[in-house]
Amino acid sequence: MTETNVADKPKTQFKVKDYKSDTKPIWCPGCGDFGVLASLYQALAKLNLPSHEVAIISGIGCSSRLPGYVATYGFNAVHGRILPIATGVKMASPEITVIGTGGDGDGFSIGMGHVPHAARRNVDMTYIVMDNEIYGLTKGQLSPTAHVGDVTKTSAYGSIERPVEPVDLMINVGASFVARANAGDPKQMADLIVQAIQHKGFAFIDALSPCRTFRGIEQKKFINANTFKVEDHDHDPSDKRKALDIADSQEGISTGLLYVEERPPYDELYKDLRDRATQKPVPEIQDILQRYIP
Amino acid sequence: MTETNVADKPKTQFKVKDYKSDTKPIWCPGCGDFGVLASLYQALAKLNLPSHEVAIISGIGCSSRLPGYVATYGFNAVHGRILPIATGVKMASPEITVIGTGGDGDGFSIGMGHVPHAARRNVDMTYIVMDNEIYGLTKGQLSPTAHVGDVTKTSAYGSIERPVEPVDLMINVGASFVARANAGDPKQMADLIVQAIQHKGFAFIDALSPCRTFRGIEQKKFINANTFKVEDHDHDPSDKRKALDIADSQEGISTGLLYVEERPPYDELYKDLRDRATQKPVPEIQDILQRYIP
Amino acid sequence: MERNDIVIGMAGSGGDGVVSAGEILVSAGASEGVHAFMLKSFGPQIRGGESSCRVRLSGKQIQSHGDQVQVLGIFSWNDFKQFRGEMHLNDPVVIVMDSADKTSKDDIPIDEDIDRIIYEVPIAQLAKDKAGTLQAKNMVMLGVLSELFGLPDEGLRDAIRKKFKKKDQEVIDSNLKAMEAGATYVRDEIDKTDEVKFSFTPAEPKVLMEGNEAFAYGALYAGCRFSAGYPITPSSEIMEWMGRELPKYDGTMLQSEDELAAIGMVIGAAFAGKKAMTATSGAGISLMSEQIGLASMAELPLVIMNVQRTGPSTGIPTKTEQADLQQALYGTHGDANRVVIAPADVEDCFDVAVQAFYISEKYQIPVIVLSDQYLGQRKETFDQDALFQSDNGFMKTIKREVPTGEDLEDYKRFKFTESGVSPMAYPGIEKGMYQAAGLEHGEHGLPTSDVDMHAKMTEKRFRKNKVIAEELNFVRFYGPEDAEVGVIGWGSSKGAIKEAIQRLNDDGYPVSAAVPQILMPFPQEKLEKYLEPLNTVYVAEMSYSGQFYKYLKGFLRFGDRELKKYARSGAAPFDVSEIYNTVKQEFE
Amino acid sequence: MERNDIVIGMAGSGGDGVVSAGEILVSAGASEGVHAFMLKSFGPQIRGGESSCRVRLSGKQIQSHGDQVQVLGIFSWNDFKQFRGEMHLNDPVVIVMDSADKTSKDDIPIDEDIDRIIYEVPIAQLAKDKAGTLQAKNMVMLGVLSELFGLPDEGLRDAIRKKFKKKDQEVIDSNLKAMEAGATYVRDEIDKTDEVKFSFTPAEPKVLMEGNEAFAYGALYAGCRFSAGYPITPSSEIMEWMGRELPKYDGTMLQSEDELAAIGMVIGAAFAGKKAMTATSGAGISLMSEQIGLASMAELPLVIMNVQRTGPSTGIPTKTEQADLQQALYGTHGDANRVVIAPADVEDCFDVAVQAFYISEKYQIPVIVLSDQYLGQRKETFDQDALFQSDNGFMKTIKREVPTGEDLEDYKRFKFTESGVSPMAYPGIEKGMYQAAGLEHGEHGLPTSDVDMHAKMTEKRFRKNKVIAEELNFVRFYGPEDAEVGVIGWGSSKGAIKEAIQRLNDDGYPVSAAVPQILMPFPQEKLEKYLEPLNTVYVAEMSYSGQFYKYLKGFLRFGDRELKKYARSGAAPFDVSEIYNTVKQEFE
Ligand SMILES: Cc1ncc(C[n+]2csc(CCOP(=O)(O)OP(=O)(O)O)c2C)c(N)n1
Ligand SMILES: Cc1ncc(C[n+]2csc(CCOP(=O)(O)OP(=O)(O)O)c2C)c(N)n1
Ligand code: SF4
Ligand code: SF4
Ligand SMILES: [Mg+2]
Ligand SMILES: [Mg+2]
Repeated sequence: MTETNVADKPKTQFKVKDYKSDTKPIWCPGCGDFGVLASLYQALAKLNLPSHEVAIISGIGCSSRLPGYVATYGFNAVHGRILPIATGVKMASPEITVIGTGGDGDGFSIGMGHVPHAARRNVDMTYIVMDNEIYGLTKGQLSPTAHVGDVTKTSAYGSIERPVEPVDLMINVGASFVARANAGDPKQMADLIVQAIQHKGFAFIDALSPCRTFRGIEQKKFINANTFKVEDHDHDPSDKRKALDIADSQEGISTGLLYVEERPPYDELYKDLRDRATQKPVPEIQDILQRYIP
Repeated sequence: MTETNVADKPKTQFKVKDYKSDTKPIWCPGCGDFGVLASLYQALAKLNLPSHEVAIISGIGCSSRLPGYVATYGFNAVHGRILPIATGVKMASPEITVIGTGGDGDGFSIGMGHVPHAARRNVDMTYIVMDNEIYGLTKGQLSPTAHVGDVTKTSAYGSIERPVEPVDLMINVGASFVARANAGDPKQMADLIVQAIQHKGFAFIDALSPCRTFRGIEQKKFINANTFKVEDHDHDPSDKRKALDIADSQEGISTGLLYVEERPPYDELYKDLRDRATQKPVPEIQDILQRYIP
Repeated sequence: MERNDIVIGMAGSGGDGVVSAGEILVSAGASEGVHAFMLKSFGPQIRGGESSCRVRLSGKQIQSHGDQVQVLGIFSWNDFKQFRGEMHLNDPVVIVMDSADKTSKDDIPIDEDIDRIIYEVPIAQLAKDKAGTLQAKNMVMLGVLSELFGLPDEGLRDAIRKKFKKKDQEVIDSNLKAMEAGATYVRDEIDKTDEVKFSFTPAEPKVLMEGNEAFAYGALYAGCRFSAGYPITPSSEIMEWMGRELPKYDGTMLQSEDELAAIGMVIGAAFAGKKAMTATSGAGISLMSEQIGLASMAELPLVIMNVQRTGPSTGIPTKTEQADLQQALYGTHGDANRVVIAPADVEDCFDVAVQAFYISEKYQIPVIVLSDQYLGQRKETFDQDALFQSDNGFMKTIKREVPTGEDLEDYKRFKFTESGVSPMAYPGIEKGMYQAAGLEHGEHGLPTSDVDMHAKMTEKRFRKNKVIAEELNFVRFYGPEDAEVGVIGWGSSKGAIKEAIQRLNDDGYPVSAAVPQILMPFPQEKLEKYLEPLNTVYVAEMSYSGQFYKYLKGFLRFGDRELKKYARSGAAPFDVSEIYNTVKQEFE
Repeated sequence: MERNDIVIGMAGSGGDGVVSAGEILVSAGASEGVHAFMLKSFGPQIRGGESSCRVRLSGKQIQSHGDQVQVLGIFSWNDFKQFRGEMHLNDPVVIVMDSADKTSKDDIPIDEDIDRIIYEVPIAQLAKDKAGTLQAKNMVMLGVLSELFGLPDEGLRDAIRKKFKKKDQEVIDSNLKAMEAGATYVRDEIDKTDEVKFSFTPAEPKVLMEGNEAFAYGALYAGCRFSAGYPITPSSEIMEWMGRELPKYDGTMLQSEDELAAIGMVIGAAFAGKKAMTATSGAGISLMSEQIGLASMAELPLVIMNVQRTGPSTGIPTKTEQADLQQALYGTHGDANRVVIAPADVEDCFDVAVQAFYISEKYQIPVIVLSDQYLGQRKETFDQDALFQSDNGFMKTIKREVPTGEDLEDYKRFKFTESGVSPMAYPGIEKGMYQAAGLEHGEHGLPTSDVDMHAKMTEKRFRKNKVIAEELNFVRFYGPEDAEVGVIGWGSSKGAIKEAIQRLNDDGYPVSAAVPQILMPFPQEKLEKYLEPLNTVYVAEMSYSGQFYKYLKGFLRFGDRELKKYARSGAAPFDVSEIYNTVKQEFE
């Protein structure tokens, strides 16, 4: 950000309301996404990030409407392309805090092709997937995180597909921060978002965000009844094997910070690359022409 | 296959030459893909599969030229779409033996979005990736399996990206048969292809297939010097954790059958689904109209 | 004034059951043999937000949602606001509103110039009192409307019974009671001052369908047994229908991970010998464009349905437009031949499905079907015997030609033939082995980079167009043969155009219209003949940039006659009067 | 016969170093101030297969690879076969061949009708004897050609020295020796019976570049600091160039996982305020089409280079064609506005890059640049001072307009303005926060499904075209103003068209040509004015279906004049004589 003078100003203390846009969410009453939104406001306020230095990138889905409700820069883009677009923003302007928010379909069905790449590159961003195990916006079709047997509009006779496990996947493909949180527990969620944003590298949060309309109240109840916090289990998030174990725990759905690894993010690696590129003297752009005169 | 009478014929014993097409490979002298092709001929002959009951689907790349050299049905499709096309063939005609063959770029860069889905669905096919850690056909750009520091046409200052680990990835996303083999060891390769084809479900083979032209003779030497066979290590391929351990072994590159799991393939699950759908009496197609007359 | 054609609009919030009421109304009409038509529209809210519907009932054949709304049923004026832009009101308009809405007369959000006759009814109150639940508000409304305007009340009661047939008798009864309460209220309390009165003669029940259902049904009928898709509004109903029905008929519907995979799976199935299809919209069709080129190059038969929505990009997913035409005609790199065909009404969606599979199988070419939200998600009636006999008498189903004994001696998958079509083998056929490819290839299918072979193969692939155009060139014509002014439109605009022409002819204007069903290859001869008597031609379409207009100009010889563009962006379908007024200007 | 224009073809297998020889030849020409041009072509083999090159050297400005090959350097007739279709030979043709090739005179694979003068030289033998390695065969060939036809031999020696400058002196010496051996052989053993003799006047060295390099360089010059791409022939050189250069100038080149990600990253960077681009071809551009629509809807400035190859689908990746025009104009769903601009020669690739960034930044619109393999991968010379002053005097670079104090009080990202352009903020600018979207939106950027707003926003997005067309409407015109017959072409066909017109004019035919640089918005006025004197107009293009022809017919008023199509599939670029002969027919 050479054009704007971001850093020079004295910081004011921002409040939750400073991050609220004037737009009213279109979500159904009882939707888990409200919880995620509330937590995000909290986290931004806690980190005291100036709104104009934050960009939230989303795809398409109920969940992907989120950027419209936050008074930062936002980009409600197309279905499945959160990660490339976010990578573009971050690599173009490393000073900006980049957050991706979207659904399970957006991220793990149509967007799957980008997941391992953003993760292994360790793009410095926070990626929050509001996982409701259904396609909300299109009104109730099978999602990649839905379970075998689930009857939806496109699985009239029950799903026959083993679900994607977001947390396992992310740990395996190289995300350097992996957490899971219950949208119904705003404190935990906000804490994790804070940590994720502070983390230098690709931070993923699997936000268990029930869909009241197409999964009924049962989904929410199930989540509340079956989640436990890894903090209570003395979990060491720097141990990958343990992270995978607790991710798949038979005792229930683990929440909290499951895995974290310190590793230089993509933009820093790219800075080093530029240093290597400029070790030899760099000609004026106009003089590159000389190379083509034999 | 209701239209053709595949099964009724007395079987003849096919030989390697029965699987060779008249086309001469365009590969460079010394290319590892020759080894994979030779092993595939061997495997088909060993399994005595009638050529017209085999379909080989490929993408785009040096390696993806393979179907043209085999006298079965072949489809040299577009870059990155082996898995959806193969899924379509298999689900349309479960009697056909479906094999996918392509490169590391085809499979794990542009084709990545399909990998976890074909794997978790357990599509009954064999997928052989000729992994040379480079883009051969386009003449030497960075591949997703290349290593940090690798200098290629598109990484002039050395790659800064942690590579995709094909075997790890496949085990994690749900492939039910995962093997690695050295293209320079045609016996091992042929054996594994035989097992992969026999396996009911999604079988993946990471074929270490050096690119003489853009990786030099060193790559081949490195592979030959650093691979070991899991058979020699008393490996139990049904144990997922052990499979992951040996996949990442510090002692070198493990080859052989690393992981296998028995699980019904997609087409069989779909047959069950059809049974469920036809539990109630099914009307003549013309009579569906009645449903729309109030 | 008795009339046998009525348009009723309703608006409320999700809980008001506006759309259910509309559905019951068209279902009632259909069951009494009345022609019925229904459009629904929603606000941005996922659930529980504003919703509206427009229902048209008519004693005569209808072609569109009609025109101005004559009767408006309002639960809440605030909710109505959202739909103001799309609901054009008749002057005068008759309004039935819940007296619970306290909006002052002056603040009613309708055009000041429009006269209004308002009946206030305590709808919520009646629902609570008589049915014990506010959920029955829509039933009260139906009772009021039925009694006030002479709607098919026996049909209504039937429709209500059917709607709740899986519920307890209690539920049925309380809904019927609510409806009755509405009717009673009218009889007892209302002094009818308007002149709207619907009259109809009961007849054999009609079929009531949505375009998406008709298309899916047509595909099944045509022999399609493989479908893959990825959900997208407003096409998802097709894959949902397929997912329920195909498995019953030994078929397969797969939900793929994205549209790249959907078209890939369909390509695989087509290569494997199955009649295969996918349905999508908007972003989905753009994502498929690479592989549409592959199907074109590999000469694979497959059908791609695009239920167009308002674009570009995500646009307005729930609304209609006709701006994907160029994408359908040209939306991939290279000279990639394909067929484009557009249904014109709900019943036609069935016909076109059958034809699309016929063309694709016979000519081994991808066929793109261009429907739209207006066609795919509306409910429309047609006669029971209309479905299996298409407008143009075309209802053939075939399966592709496979190579025979002799062909198989030295099988050339892409053999040069006069028609451009070469017999096609698939896995399982002995001696039929070949390599399909997206690469340019010779007759055997092997890759080539030879300049001359590329020229010959390109010519082969395009040669099919001539033969297709001879066999399929259906155009709908309306109006007199010696008309002076003509209108050319396509797809779902047919309804408004046809009705406008009828109205113009009734009013004595010598106007005609042509609506081609197949757009590529274009029925050029027929259209050029059609142009002959005309002085002025309008091209009418819901595309701001005039995609159809530009397309026609590319090859139709318009000569000296004046060519005019009636092209506007979509989101709302054409009203009859829009076309009527535009064309009428010619005579002023 | 002395001539200052010579076309030399060479063919052999990979090991023969045919392409290196060609490169040395053009480099030698350029260094002596001769105009030079080189095309290369390969067989299907990844490495070591057949290869060929065509080199043209000329004392006067040249515009194309020329026409028939006058001199053929053959290492192996068998390898030559592959290129027969694309190498059109002069009659008579002068052949220098390795006497080691024992093909009998009767079996030489060239057209019987063509007279030939053959010099057999023991090329392999000389290389082995004099340089000690068969690898020097190409140097022997260069020596032979140089001596026989009077090529710039000092330049050749220089070029050889440069080529091997990183190797040992020994290598340089042995190559020079091999060249000398070829020349000596000619002097000692050959009795020159042909009349081909190249004559030139040494001048200031020229710049020698490929189109892909020129474009990448132009983008850097224009201020582009972000580029993402996925390798694809024949565009990869652009991302490779960017990957080497951008990091030196504080820029970023990312290799993405696929083209969906490439355009996504570029969209992200553009949203973040950077000048950003991607380059692709064939399948890649089709995969990008969805997000090109997003850029159009969100009014994002970005540049997309499509180096066209032979299609459809994978087609022939290493060859040229002009059949992605419609894809560029229309290849996404919905009415998605964009700009399309096509460079006409290597130097123009630089200019067009600068203009593309200018337009995209100023008008906040995706700009598609249509180059092709013929342009992108050929080597061509131009004067040293030509690069930074474009043909149309346009070499401005700007950065997008950002909102100022007042705008930011209630910042409306998509504010309605006269030009359609609204000041654009990006992350980091205080108070500039807004939401970009692919959804239809209001002035603030918030989603809407309002029919009227959609109409207004569509109109806004298209309004830009008028302003763009006023500012940028460059057309290259050739030939006399009162010509009777005209030719309209675009992009890389310029060279052959221009030379054909010159030749026709020289021969007394009143013919002219127009080659528009910007294709959308189209310089309509200029073209209509151009048409005025013409009786007959040819539209010349390398697209079987005549994409440009159809496009022009869509809006140009051709009136009564005869409109003819010279449209053929690609893979080989136009020869000058092809255009010449076609147009000449008009006068017969
Ligand atoms: C390319 C493309 N395909 C399909 C769609 C339609 N679509 C919109 S949202 C969505 C999925 C919604 O599910 P999810 O991502 O889980 O988000 P949720 O609504 O559940 O929050 C789909 C398929 C689209 N917009 N673009
Ligand atoms: C959509 C698309 N993008 C890019 C290409 C260009 N391309 C052809 S092959 C290839 C990669 C080759 O690498 P890999 O898959 O590893 O195969 P290899 O040649 O190494 O066997 C690329 C990028 C293409 N054909 N299609
Ligand atoms: S449909 Fe489900 S996910 Fe969407 S807003 Fe409603 S409750 Fe939330
Ligand atoms: S370039 Fe590499 S991968 Fe391709 S054929 Fe040659 S050696 Fe094999
Ligand atoms: Mg979801
Ligand atoms: Mg590779």
